[in-house]
Amino acid sequence: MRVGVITFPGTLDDVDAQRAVRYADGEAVPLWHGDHDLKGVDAVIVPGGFSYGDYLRCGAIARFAPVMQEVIEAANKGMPVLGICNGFQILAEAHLLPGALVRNHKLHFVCRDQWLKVENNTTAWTTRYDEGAEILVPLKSGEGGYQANEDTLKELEDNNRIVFRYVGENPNGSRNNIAGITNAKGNVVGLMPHPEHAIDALTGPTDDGLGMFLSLLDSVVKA
Amino acid sequence: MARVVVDVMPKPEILDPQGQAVANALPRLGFDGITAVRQGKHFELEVADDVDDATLAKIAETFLANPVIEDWTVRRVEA
Amino acid sequence: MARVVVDVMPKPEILDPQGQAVANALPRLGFDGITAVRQGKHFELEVADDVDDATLAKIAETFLANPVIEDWTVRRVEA
Amino acid sequence: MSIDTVKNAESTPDQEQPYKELGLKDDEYARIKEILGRRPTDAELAMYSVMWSEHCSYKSSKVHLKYFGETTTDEMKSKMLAGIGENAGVVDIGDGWAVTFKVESHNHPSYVEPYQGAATGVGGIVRDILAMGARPLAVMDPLRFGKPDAADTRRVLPGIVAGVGGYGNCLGLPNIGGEVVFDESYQGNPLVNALCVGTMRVEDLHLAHASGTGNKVILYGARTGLDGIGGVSVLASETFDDSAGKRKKLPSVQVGDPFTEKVLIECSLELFEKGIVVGIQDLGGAGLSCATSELASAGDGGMHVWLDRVPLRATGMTPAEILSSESQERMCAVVEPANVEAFMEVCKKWDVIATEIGEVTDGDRLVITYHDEVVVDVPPRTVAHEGPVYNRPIQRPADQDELQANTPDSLPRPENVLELIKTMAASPNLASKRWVTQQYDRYVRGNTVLAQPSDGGMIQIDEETHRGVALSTDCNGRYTKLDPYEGAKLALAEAYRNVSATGATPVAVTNCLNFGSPEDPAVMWQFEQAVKGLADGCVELGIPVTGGNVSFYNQTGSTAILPTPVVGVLGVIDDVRRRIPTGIGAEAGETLLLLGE
Ligand SMILES: Nc1ncnc2c1ncn2[C@@H]1O[C@H](COP(=O)(O)OP(=O)(O)O)[C@@H](O)[C@H]1O
Repeated sequence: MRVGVITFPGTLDDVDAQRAVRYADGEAVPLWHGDHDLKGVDAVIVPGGFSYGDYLRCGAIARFAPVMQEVIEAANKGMPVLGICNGFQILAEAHLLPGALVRNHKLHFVCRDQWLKVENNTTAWTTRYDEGAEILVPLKSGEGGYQANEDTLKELEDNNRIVFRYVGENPNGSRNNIAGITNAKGNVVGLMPHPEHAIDALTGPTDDGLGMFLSLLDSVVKA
Repeated sequence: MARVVVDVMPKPEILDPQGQAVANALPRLGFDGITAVRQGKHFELEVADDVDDATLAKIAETFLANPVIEDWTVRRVEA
Repeated sequence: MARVVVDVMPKPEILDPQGQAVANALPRLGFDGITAVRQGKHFELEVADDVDDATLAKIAETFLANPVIEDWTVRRVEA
Repeated sequence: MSIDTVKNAESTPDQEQPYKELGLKDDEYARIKEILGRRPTDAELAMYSVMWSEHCSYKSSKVHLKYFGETTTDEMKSKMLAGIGENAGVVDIGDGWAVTFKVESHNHPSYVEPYQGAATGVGGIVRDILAMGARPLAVMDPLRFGKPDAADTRRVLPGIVAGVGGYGNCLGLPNIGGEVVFDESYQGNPLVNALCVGTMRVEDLHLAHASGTGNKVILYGARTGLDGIGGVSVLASETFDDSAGKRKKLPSVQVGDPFTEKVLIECSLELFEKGIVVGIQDLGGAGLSCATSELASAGDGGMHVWLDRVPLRATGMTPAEILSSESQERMCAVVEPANVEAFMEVCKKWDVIATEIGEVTDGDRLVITYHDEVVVDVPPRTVAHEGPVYNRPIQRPADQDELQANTPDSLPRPENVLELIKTMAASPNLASKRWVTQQYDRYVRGNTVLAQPSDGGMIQIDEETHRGVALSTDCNGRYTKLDPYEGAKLALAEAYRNVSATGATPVAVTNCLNFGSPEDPAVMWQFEQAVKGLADGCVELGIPVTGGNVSFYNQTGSTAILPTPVVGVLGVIDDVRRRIPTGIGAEAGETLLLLGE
């Protein structure tokens, strides 16, 4: 399994995402924002950080990078794509996922260990979890509040497109406690919390996040 | 050279935590009579004379604002 | 009720990383002819009629703007 | 715009200069004239005045700081690859890894503009670490505030915390610890100290010097603007004619751009990796004045700088302003001519502006020209390393005995211990610091083994061998006020204990000595005592001080802050999997042991 991990100027969690891929016995392939091809990878991770400083809006500048045009095309053809935190914001700006992420309702950056409920275990990235399972992974973001209009929210709810929900107090004002969503096909997933920081209890709160990368392995092998 | 101003505001139905924080703080600071505050972005662009209105509209819509959550206005001002 | 707009901008001599990032990105997106961009904040306030200009000036100076690094303007607009 | 050139200075020896406004004393100004054999140009005056300031020259502390060197034995030094005098100390931690760490203050700027002051404080210390050739790994932020409910604390605290987080989070440096302490004495003078730790392979250590005639001096990173030149603007009004407009006094505030710094870090690391840098220097306080004079002074030749080549952000900047600008996110490198092209290529990949601004010469002068006119011609050592040194008067305060005589014996005993515990738990200095620490990313890059709320932070350095380092910073200003000598020792002991408690072995010490005015003999006494205490404590524990920072003039009116020698201890652990997490009660039936007296 070859998984591309994109680095934009200002990307921070690319090394973590690459490590998570290796933990799942995959091969991590670094992709540069200026690349015009995806080097034959089976899936792509758009990792967290502050691409272009998160100036203007989080993800607004990164989504125009050459490599993103390739990602958009591949995603539309069904390639598994995961956006974590800033990566989720980039996928939303690129319209691969609906809605937008806005400033946390309490206006502070929040870094904490966050319980999530797995709502949908049929996406390319979540088959290893039981539906309804609760996992503990880090959340660290200043603009993680998920916003969308009523129609979009209804569409997400009705079609089981909410992948993760925050458990307990809503950390950032997200509508419907949404932590992560998927596209209609289930190959593109975006979430604000960081499963790649929870792959080893030595450096993370748990290893609960590893399941996402192992799920990918399953879906790539199956495909 | 022309000067162009683009104002970008959160859509009315979208939560605006920043504006709300301002509105809540004002009475505490002793300022009464401000019933609502919304906070957005204000851009000032120096623009070559051959950049037309359609291009400016496109820049605002595709880049400076996110139409999913924001409204925007574009206007040319005296330099 | 009156509507008041306060625009807050980084002072000219102060670095504006946000505006700079926008300016640098525009040519990459295929938009040429934008020679400079500065980014600030835009506030829209709903204000009771008995709030006078002096109060509005005070709100802008002491709260909405940071006079150490920002300039600001206050104007009443038609509702 | 008429520029004050060396030629002009020679022909107008009696022209009055605003050296006092720039903070120079009569005798210091006289010494500059003696060194140069003429009056300084505006640009030279700007350089000397910033470089001879307390902050840059350590003129009041030098005589005392020597004690650290005098007391460091060869055995203590055995693991030290670079020590006091370099940008940051470097320690050999085994397996071919070297670690560099340092703590610095950004107190006053954070009082003036809390967010940007704290943010640029983090940015500055990170560049210090980068300038050693190291990859910055983590940050910590020892903070001090006035009373929690005071209006000024409400103004500065949220901004400072957001600034530390805003900058550090965006750089991808986990925040692995720090301090939040409240005391009235810090009202109007909060302390913002920032620590950074970085790592490199031993062979990649880069020291700041410019040697090799013909080597190029390259300025790279952000453009140079009018930020932070505050004081020097008094010179501008003399050189600007009316048509250019007299420039009003500029705010001495710098705005940070963490994104540019992040790119600068990655770009620099790639340059180091390719081996195309001879010497490197970060631009911090005193900007180009500092970088050019320090590089030249530490090298074996002279240097020529073409100031008009410096990429500017503002129009009409004078040479003095360009030299003193404190614009952030800039570095200066010395590169062999054959490598310039490769250097430029790496910068281009990262979209970093890089400009050849100078050259190492075989002379012994630092010569700076501006559009072919010589505006600076000085012996660089006189600027960078041979500034004034003061042996300030020292006087143990008259009320010190009284202070010490007032012991806890005079306090009433608590009647209800449970109530007392509740009161203590709720007191701001003991309460949870989560409001602060949850604004900091402690996970980024996936090597954080321990962070808040652990006693010490721990970072894994090598994923294969699991070698890592642990760090803690501590200081109790109230102890130090009661007895600066013992108080400094206690700060050291606390940081040492906190590092030991993680399972690591302490190996080195850094410090940030925050004190009041050195012109107050009582403050100087506190300072001298604290340095002695810290140094003697280090000898007892057998670990060296590898670097540090002095911040004087922390006072409101004539009242000084509590003497606050913040001590940072670095420890090494050969396998982070054997760390000892904080906390008891993981399993029922655990035995609780109290060690010590
Ligand atoms: N400003 C800060 N930045 C980062 N971490 C902090 C800060 N202040 C406190 N901490 C962390 O919070 C934890 C608790 O701090 P504190 O209550 O001061 O503990 P202690 O009294 O045991 O030193 C420690 O891990 C400390 O490093």
